[in-house]
Parts: sequence; structure tokens; C-alpha cells
Amino acid sequence: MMRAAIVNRPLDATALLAEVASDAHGATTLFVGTVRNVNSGRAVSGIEYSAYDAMATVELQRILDETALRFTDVSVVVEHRVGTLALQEASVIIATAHAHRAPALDAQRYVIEELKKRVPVWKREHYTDGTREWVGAAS
Amino acid sequence: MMRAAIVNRPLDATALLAEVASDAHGATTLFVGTVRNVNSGRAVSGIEYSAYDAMATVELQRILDETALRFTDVSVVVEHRVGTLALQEASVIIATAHAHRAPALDAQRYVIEELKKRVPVWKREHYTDGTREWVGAAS
Amino acid sequence: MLLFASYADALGASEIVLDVPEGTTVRDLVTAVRARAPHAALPPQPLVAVNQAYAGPDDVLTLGDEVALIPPVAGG
Amino acid sequence: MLLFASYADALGASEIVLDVPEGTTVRDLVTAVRARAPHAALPPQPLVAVNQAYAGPDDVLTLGDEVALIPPVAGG
Repeated sequence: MMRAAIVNRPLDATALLAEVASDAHGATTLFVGTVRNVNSGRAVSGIEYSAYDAMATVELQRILDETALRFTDVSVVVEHRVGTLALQEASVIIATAHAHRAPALDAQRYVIEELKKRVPVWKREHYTDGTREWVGAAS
Repeated sequence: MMRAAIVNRPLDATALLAEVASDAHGATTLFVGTVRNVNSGRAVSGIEYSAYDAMATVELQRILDETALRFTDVSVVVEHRVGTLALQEASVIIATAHAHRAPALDAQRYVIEELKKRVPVWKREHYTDGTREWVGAAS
Repeated sequence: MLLFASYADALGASEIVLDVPEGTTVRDLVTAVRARAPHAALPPQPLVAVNQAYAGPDDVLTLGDEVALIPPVAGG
Repeated sequence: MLLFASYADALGASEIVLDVPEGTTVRDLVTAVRARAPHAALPPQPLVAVNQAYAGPDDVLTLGDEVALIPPVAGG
């Protein structure tokens, strides 16, 4: 089970856990990225995520292909949400599962680290003072 | 939020995720250990978990204390189930959360590795051929 | 050429059309974008994707390629 | 002394009472267990917990201590 998607609806951790479930697995992991209330000392009220949808989906799929090669028989499902998210809402969820815990955990780490580096998704933070700013952009 | 327990009821991943949730967190992880259908080449039908309950709770708490020192401001909830579990049922769930992903992931790894080494819990596998065997015991 | 996020804001469009000669490289294209929008604050070597994959500065563009200028990614 | 899992099976009880003199160490106690159950297959240095914490072989026991013989753990 390997699936990647960019979606514009709320993410469902329980559904992703169920998707990787199998009685051949002994270990399942979840990584959930959520909108937090502060960044670089500024009070955040929400984050607007946007993506180069077509490429983001393809790049996520490339990451899953690499993950499958590195961790034989691992299952991974990853969804990244776009749109405007409130505090505590999930922007990304990665579920991994494997017979053993080391590959399940290593795959989880690999996917989130590569996603952060390569997947064309951007965020514009909305601050409680009414201003907005692209995160990570040269400005 | 730091909590550890040995319980004899089904584990609830959603409840543990909710327990560590906070809008100060940007990253949440879950580790779920489940009963798988094969071990060392033998077909497993279920696993009977038992614990030295009082010490297991204390040892889990010690691990959480160490985790709190290593990863400042991390939240961790861990529950280990005892009793007889069917295939795919969860024996252990660890939820961690932190402002940033690295400490959330590192804490997850630390807790499961230490739990495996130190927490006095034992399992007797039940095989589809009707036999049972303690796992890891000198025999 | 597709533009996203801070680059779309900086260039005031989510897509721009550039007339480039045959044999144009990714590097040439970035130079053309700078010429067209001299006040847009682009980094020294902005990331470029060609047909939804990251491209190097010496990669040569072909008619019909889907080209995109990729701001620093910030997913997760 | 509390016994669990495979050790409880091997010694046929979940708790055994051993009469030991003052100054008895964890090592002495393990020797006493072996003497009492010579056919139980214990490893060379079984883990022992005293008052719900792992103890070393030279730790000295005190009246009222909760002592347990800990089989190889297999949680998770």
C-alpha cells in the first residue's frame, strides 16, 4: 500500500491508519503536522497552504518510490492538505507500517524529511495582528 | 502532558492523539505496536501479554522523565495493554507532540526503544497449531 | 512559465509567457525572467521545474515543456 | 520473591518465599533460587528488581523489600 495525495479537505488520521493496517504488520506510525500558534515569535492565527498540485503529487510519489526501495515491504500513505487552515488543524499526515518497527520508523522519518525539502508546497502565515507572510521566501 | 499506563482494555489511538494535542505543537507522532500473523516463521493466532504491573508503570514513568529531560517541552502519552490480543490489535501506543518535528520524532523513538529494553512486560505467542511459547525466554 | 506563492506575488502573475530561442537553457530562462521583472526579489539561483521535475541550470528547454519557477518550499 | 511469565512457569509459582540471612545480596538470592529449583532453566545472570527498580548483583536486601525475578522483557 503506497499512496500520496494533495487534498483540499480536512485530513483524517484514523482513516490513514486504517489504510496501512494489515495483520502482517507489527508496527504502525503516524506523523501529523499541525498549525501552531506561534512562529519566529509571532502569534499565528492560521496558515494558508498552496501547492503546485501536479508536481507535488508526482514528487510525493517519487519519495514513496524511494521509500519502497529503501524499506522493503513498507506501507506508506501520505496526504498534504492545501487551503486555509486554523490553529491545530493538520496540514500533513504520514502513516507507515511494516512487519518490524525500525523500517516503519525510518520510513516515517525519510518521508517527512524529504517532503520538507522537495515537495512544492508553500505556506503563508496569517498573524493575529492581521498581517500575512510567505514562510521561507526571500523577502 | 506526560502519562504512562498499563491497561487491560483495547487501546484507542484517537484518544491518545487528542490527549497530546495543543495549539503550541506543530508535530504529533503515533507509534502503534500490533499483533502480527507470523513470528520467526510460525503462524501466530494471538498474543497473551502480561506485566509486572506496578513496576512496568514505574519504569514507563522513568522513561517519560528521561524523555522530558532530553526533549524539553515534549508531550508523551504511552499505554501498554495486557491480556490476550487478537491479530492486528494494538499492544502499545505511544503519542508524542512538540512544537517542532525533530524532538517529537526523537522522543517517539526513545520511548519505544527504552520500553522494549526495560519495561517488564512479557508475551506468550499462541500459534495456529495450538501451541504457545514465551517470547525471548531462555528455553 | 508557472509561478507560485511568493514568486507569483513578486511578479504579479501566476503564469508568464516568455519568448525564448531554440536551445534556451534553464539558466537563460531565469535571466529572461529577471530582465522582465527587475524589481522582483528572486534568489541568486531560483529552483526551476521542467515537466514537474527539478531541473539543473544547464538543462535545455524544448517546445511544449511545462516550466515552473519554484519558491523555497515550505510544506509539512 | 515475585516471579513472572516463563519464570513463574519454570518454578511453578508466581511467588516464592526464601529464608535468607541479614546482609543477603541479590547474587546470593539468585543462588538460593537455583538451589531451590535446580531444574528451572534460569540464565546465568537473571535480572532482579528490588522495590520495582532493577538491582545489581551486589545490592544488599533489606527486610520488607519487594524482590522480583525478571524474565527477558518482551513488551511492545
